[in-house]
Amino acid sequence: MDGAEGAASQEVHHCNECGAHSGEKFLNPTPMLDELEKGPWPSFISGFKELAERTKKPMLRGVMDQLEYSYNTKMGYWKGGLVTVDGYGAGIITRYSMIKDKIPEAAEFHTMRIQPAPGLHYNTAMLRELCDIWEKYGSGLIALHGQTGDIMLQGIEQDKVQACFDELNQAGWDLGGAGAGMRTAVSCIGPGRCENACYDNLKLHLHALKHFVGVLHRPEWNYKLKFKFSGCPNDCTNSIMRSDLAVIGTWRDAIQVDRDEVKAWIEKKGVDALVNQVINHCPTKAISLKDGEMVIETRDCVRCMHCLNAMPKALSPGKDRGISLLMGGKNTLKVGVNMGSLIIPFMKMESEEDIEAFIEQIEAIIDWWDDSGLDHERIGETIERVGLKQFIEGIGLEADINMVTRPRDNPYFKAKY
Amino acid sequence: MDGAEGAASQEVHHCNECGAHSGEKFLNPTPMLDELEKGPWPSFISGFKELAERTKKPMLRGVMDQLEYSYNTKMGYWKGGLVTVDGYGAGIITRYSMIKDKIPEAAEFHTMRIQPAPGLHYNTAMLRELCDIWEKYGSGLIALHGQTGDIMLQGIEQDKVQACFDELNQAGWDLGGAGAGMRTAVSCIGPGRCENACYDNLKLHLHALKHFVGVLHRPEWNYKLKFKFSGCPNDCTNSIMRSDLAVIGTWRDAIQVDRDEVKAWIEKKGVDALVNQVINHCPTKAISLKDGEMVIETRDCVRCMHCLNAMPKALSPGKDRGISLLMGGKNTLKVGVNMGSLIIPFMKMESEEDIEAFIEQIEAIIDWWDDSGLDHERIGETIERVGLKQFIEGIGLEADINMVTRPRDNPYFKAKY
Amino acid sequence: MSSPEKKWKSVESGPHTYEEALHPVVRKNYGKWKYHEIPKPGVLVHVAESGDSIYTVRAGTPRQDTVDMIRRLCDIADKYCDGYLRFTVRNNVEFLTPKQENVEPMIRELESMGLPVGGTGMCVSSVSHTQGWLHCDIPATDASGVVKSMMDTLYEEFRGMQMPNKVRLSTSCCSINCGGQADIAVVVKHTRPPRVNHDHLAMICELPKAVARCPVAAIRPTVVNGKRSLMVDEEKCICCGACFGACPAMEINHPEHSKFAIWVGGKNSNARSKPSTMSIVAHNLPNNPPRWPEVTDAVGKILVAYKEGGRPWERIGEWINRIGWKRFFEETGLTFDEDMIDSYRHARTTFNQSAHVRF
Amino acid sequence: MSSPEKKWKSVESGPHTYEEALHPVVRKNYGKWKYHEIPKPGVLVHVAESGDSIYTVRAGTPRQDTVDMIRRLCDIADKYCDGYLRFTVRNNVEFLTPKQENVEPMIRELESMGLPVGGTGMCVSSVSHTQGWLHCDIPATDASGVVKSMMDTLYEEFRGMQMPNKVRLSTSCCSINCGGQADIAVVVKHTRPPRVNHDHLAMICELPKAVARCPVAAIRPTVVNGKRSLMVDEEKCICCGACFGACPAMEINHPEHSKFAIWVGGKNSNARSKPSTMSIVAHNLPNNPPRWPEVTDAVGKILVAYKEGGRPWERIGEWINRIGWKRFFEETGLTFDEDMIDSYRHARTTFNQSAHVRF
Ligand code: SRM
Ligand code: SRM
Ligand code: SRM
Ligand code: SRM
Ligand code: SF4
Ligand code: SF4
Ligand code: SF4
Ligand code: SF4
Ligand code: SF4
Ligand code: SF4
Ligand code: SF4
Ligand code: SF4
Repeated sequence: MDGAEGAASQEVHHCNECGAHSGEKFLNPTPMLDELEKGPWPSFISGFKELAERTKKPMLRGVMDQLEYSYNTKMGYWKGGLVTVDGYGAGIITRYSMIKDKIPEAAEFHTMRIQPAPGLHYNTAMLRELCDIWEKYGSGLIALHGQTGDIMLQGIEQDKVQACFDELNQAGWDLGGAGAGMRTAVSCIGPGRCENACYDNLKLHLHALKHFVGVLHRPEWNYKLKFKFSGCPNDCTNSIMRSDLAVIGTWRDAIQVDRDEVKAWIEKKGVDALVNQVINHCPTKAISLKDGEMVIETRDCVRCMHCLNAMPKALSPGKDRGISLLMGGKNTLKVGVNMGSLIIPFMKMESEEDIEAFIEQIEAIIDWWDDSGLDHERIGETIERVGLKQFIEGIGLEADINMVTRPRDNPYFKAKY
Repeated sequence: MDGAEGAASQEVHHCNECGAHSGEKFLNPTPMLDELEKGPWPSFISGFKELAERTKKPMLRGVMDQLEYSYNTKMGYWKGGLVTVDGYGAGIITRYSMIKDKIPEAAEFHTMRIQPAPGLHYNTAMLRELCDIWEKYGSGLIALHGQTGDIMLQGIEQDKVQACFDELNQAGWDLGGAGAGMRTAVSCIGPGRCENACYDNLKLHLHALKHFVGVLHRPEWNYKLKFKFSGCPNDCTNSIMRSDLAVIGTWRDAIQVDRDEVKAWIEKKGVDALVNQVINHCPTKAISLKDGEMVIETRDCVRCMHCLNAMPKALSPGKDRGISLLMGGKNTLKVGVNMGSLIIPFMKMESEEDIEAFIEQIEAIIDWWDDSGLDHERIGETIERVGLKQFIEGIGLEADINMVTRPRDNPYFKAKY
Repeated sequence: MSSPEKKWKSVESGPHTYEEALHPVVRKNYGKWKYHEIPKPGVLVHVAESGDSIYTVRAGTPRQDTVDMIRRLCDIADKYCDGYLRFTVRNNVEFLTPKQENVEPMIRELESMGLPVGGTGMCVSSVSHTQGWLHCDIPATDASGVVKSMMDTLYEEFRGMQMPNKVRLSTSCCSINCGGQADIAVVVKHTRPPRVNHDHLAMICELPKAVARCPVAAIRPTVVNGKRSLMVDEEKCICCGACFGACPAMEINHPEHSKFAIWVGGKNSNARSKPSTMSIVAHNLPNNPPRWPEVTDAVGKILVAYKEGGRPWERIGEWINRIGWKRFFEETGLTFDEDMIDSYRHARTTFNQSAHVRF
Repeated sequence: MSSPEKKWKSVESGPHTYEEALHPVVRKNYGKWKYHEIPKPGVLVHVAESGDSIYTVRAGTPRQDTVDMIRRLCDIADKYCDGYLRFTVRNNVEFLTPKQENVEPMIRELESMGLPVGGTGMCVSSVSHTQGWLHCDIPATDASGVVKSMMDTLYEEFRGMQMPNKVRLSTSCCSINCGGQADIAVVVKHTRPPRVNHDHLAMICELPKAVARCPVAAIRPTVVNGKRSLMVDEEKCICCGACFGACPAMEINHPEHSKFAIWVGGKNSNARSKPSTMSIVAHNLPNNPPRWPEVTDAVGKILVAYKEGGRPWERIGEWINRIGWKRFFEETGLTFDEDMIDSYRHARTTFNQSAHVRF
């Protein structure tokens, strides 16, 4: 950690003893952080300060002091640990301060990850109750939401964790994932508001995550496994990039075309716009201009969504809807970013049986990974290392040309002989 | 070699002793090969037979017998060896029969690789002289040309090689490459007939290959190194795929447009053809339709040649011409096919100094490869293993965005700190 | 861990259920939406097959919120939206109401609370970001602070819809990049191999784990002062920081040597072009709290060029693919350098294996 | 090697000089050509800035020629072309003359010799191919025979110009593929790991060379009958045949297990799209001399579909990129199988990392 001390331009003044004296500021000066109160965008620092001054929670003062110290020294000062609740092995991100001798008020600053409802929907009663419980036990800081989709209740001490959890759990909340297990999932708003939703992603999300709740709470795999559920290929949850199991709505038949609305669109925006903004953007030249109108060649369409996005009133997904499963998305660590790739081109997702078949498929996938994966190896890395062919054989799928952008360009394989 | 014997459907009849009896066929029956005399395409078998029957060279009969035997057993029966000429270490591909006990007439069947003139130009005097010398010492079989560009004189015995070479050499011919050294090069017809030629590739070919003639004859590198010289990016020598050093003509300024010829083209073929066959095929949308005519945005043009190919009378390369150097092309062995990649975006290639500068650059490249390469590692493999950045630093080039299709998508490098 | 006085037996329920969190009009038209329009920035209207409409007002939040802030959002939802609200995957809050007449008053109230209404359509939406010094155990910077600084300069881009297409930003406090691929991403880039804290390591490290974590096998066991420890082959090390995640004694963070890189062209949707990873276009930017002006400046340059040159629907990466990287660097004033040439596992696939060249 | 009676000291001259091999009209207009036209299949006319024209008549050859054949070509060149001729990079012979009136008689004479005139413009030109059983030391088949069989069926495609764009074919007798990437390539594909001929190996092999040659480290030293030898890990082996090139005792060729694969979409020009490598679309075709009907048949199917579906200027790979691989397999009747999924070094870059899907 050399360099850090040298880079510190000033030492923070600490007032460890002082409580909340009326009229006086509760917080210590944080001149660096105060710079982040300037400018029009809502300031998290102002929010923190408001909360601290109102609640006078010493942890908040400590956290502000430590953050100010980090801004000065350009180094972080949290280290991990292991805090859980009864019967669970994950869900709390444990943080102890490395400089608690300097700033004892922030000695502990654990985060409780809570799974929200699919689609991030709330009613105010739910949310107010959550806030109340959280203010009772924790710091009152909440991140809505973490990148994986959790409600992050940030700042609680170990001895309050169990009670806080019990109260939250009674109110219908459960912990989210962490460690080498199933993780919290995210869904786009889907059928809750969006005309593009090709399956009920909120429902599938709820079913799947309930099914895997055990390994979410008690991680036992090689590494984490994330689901994300997007209603259509616009992929508003970034599932392809951010999840091991990306479940994306799609359709098999022709795009539904409302001829009158197409005409209305062209009348309003002109043929040039049709050509430049719709036809020319189709990735597979599936759309052509015919007598001043558009014609879509269904077998050339790859369901990219663009034309539907550009003409939402006129075009909608086909009627034979379902999902595609993509696998292996993850960000940068070790192997570089890996976008998920198409494994199951299509599955129906309408009945309870469809959902069951889906979950069985996922179980088979996880079994394979459990057998074939290495420690700290995401499933996409395992597939790449072991081979896509071996993977699909392992889980009993047929090869489909949709899985790849092209057949191989080298002869380096051993076929059956 | 198991299986071969079993697969043999018939044994060839051998007539080792018989010479050329008039009226009788000189050759043994070759029923399999005879099948290749059927059909309209010119038959190499008919050619071989004609030559054998005329010259009565036993080697030809042996080779036909051995080939017939291969057709029956589906196995090859040549093995390598080492035959050279005085002072040379390469240029003869040595072949001894593995079944000379069965077919002794083809015990030896070496190939002499001969470098033709750049552009594969001949006058009949040169060619007839070549044929005469070859018939005198060798089998009379000639392949025009080998894939690397050699005249391949196929079928000579070791004890005739030196004399044959001496006579060829007196007539102006020299051996081509083989082994771990410089190889014979190929040039397209270039300025000899083609309106697209952006530099004098025949001249550069001659200069460069003369310069490296020592290491062509006495290989001493890690592996082979091939030049190919194409006059323009149409790359009629397939240099990008087939050569370590692909020298391709290009230009820096605007495409030359003959407005009248453009108009004539459009009048003849129509605006639809202009759009569908020219504008829509431009890879970078550099061409747009304006008032029924075409306009090229020079800075968007990547010199792909397509529009020039489609309208040869109307468009020609710009006037500021030179070469691009691409490196690392090779076919499939070990690492899979590697297309050459752009290393030097542009060099002038007009004066003697330009040629010298080019050769110096190539020397520097070879020096780097000599230091950095492994045994049996083509230069493209070395660049991939060591790193493109390390390579361009090693030979003293500046990084240029033209060298890559995109900047890296991972942060895994150590910058200076 | 189990406490004797515990009365409640945990219900492992997983995600919260959603039905009761949906506005009745949403429940009624669930899965039966016909189309949407964006009447103005920050406002969506979705029309159902039944003819019902639902209006959405979207506003930015700091993401690192407090119970006070959340309660204020609840107040708005109670007042205008029958008690329903939701959040987007980019930390924006959304208020859904069937009552068109509630839209304008709600906008006024949100803006007066300091929450910008916008983030819809062809705009710069909120930044997806990470924990940084506030909470993570391996960060080299503070994500929230960088985001706040950046969004101050992009405030009007959030509130308008003036871009060629959506612009997604992300910010991450280490190379792991929990923030994700985005049109423009600001990500910490380590420039110096980790220094091994041998004393610390002896106490805490599972040695084989740290060794195994290194993607380039740069870590070797060694002995220092008689204790088993690790050493880093600095020639091999690619400064990825993976070992630091496995063992805090592999100290990769440094106030000066942990820099910022700017990345562009990440795209996750399948619209038009396939999803694509982002490319590095600037690095060695200083980690300069509290306002990181160098970072904000570079991001600004890219957005100005894109706004000017992009065609409708072209995302940043698609715009660059059309105009070419050469022009991208010219028009943004950024500089391509040799470190930006890929050298990692699939580097060969990024070489320009053609004579296509731009001058 | 040096012989006492040697009188001639070699001149290491390298390539033959070319000036004396150029027709005087070519020499005069060298580098000053203006444009070309293709008046009919097999005939080109190039017009120089000076106004001069030169006519080219192109004809197919067997490539594996003889002095007799070459002398006949010289006769034609003497008769019609002032004694000049050349060969193309695809083994076609070209006769250049400024005299338009020589064109038709020359065509008649060539065709009557059995040499097809064609190979220009949007046609199937001659096959670039390799040595095979005729001369190479590692072949699993005979390239010239496959080529002859194939071109018999494509004769009229050589003599016409009916294709969407140029079609380049190649044929190779082992996976090394000296024949090169092409629109359609016919290449031997080994399917079984090499059997080690231990007796032979003990005599001839430089062991470390063979071990080093294997790209997947499947070869290990061993001892057989008391002699040092090599063994192949058949699980690892990818049947590339590289070891066989280093050591003839690594017997990979087999009359039944060395099969043919068909490849499509190789493109070497930079016109429009960048150069691209080819993709495998059929394998396990038998090595079936003397006429290889299965190979010829597969090639024919591809050409029929392309001729029917390609748009002007689309090369085979560009045509497939437009219609998609799914339709390619449908329209040619070939079958995609799991072995065609890349598993080699950059396999990941061929995965469909998108939701783009065709049904
Ligand atoms: C909190 C959160 C960032 C945020 O502010 O939102 C976060 C924070 C951490 N991430 Fe992350 N990641 C978070 C979402 C992500 C995402 C995005 C997503 O899930 O959609 C990714 C990229 C997608 C992916 O899964 O690859 C992500 C990729 C990683 C990785 C690299 C994984 C990889 O294989 O590439 C690690 C490293 C690891 O697991 O060892 C990591 C590790 C971490 C750790 C646990 C660092 C560590 O090893 O101690 C961070 C804990 C911070 C803290 O103190 O809370 N985090 N992390 C996000 C989780 C909140 C939530 O539960 O909702
Ligand atoms: C004769 C020829 C095929 C033909 O019929 O035309 C040929 C024949 C052989 N090639 Fe080749 N290659 C021939 C052009 C090529 C080409 C094409 C080119 O040069 O444009 C290539 C692909 C481009 C490239 O260089 O990669 C080619 C890639 C190889 C390779 C694989 C190199 C690689 O790194 O991928 C080998 C294997 C090796 O060198 O160990 C090889 C090895 C061989 C050997 C020497 C096999 C061996 O190791 O004994 C063959 C000798 C055959 C013989 O008996 O004459 N040949 N070889 C071509 C040379 C004729 C000439 O000199 O003109
Ligand atoms: C609310 C939200 C989903 C959610 O459940 O939270 C959402 C909602 C909608 N998205 Fe999205 N998208 C949302 C995140 C995303 C993301 C993920 C992200 O932002 O991190 C993506 C992928 C981004 C990427 O590619 O990197 C995304 C890619 C799209 C696209 C494709 C854009 C493109 O051309 O590439 C569309 C189509 C469009 O814009 O018409 C789209 C369209 C839509 C529509 C129009 C769908 C509809 O008919 O209702 C919704 C309103 C869009 C708007 O705000 O302009 N949505 N959308 C997310 C709002 C984020 C925010 O607050 O800014
Ligand atoms: C004679 C020859 C060069 C030589 O010195 O030998 C040659 C000559 C010409 N080529 Fe070529 N090309 C020749 C091999 C090639 C090759 C290499 C090959 O065939 O192995 C290529 C790359 C093939 C590839 O991409 O795999 C090649 C790609 C082109 C192209 C680009 C085609 C495309 O659209 O991709 C053009 C442009 C065109 O066709 O107008 C072209 C154009 C031409 C022109 C029109 C150039 C000119 O203006 O004179 C010449 C007559 C073409 C014709 O026959 O239709 N030439 N041309 C070669 C004749 C081969 C043959 O006998 O069939
Ligand atoms: S992913 Fe599709 S269904 Fe889901 S919100 Fe986005 S556009 Fe709608
Ligand atoms: S959804 Fe995409 S691929 Fe399909 S027709 Fe529309 S733009 Fe083309
Ligand atoms: S490469 Fe270019 S210059 Fe050479 S023959 Fe082909 S088209 Fe002409
Ligand atoms: S040469 Fe190619 S890139 Fe340039 S304008 Fe013509 S078609 Fe476009
Ligand atoms: S990006 Fe790195 S430092 Fe930031 S939260 Fe994620 S793991 Fe922690
Ligand atoms: S920073 Fe990365 S490359 Fe360097 S030693 Fe650590 S794990 Fe290995
Ligand atoms: S392809 Fe293989 S077998 Fe055929 S000539 Fe080349 S090296 Fe020999
Ligand atoms: S065939 Fe290739 S992979 Fe198999 S042992 Fe030989 S060199 Fe190795």
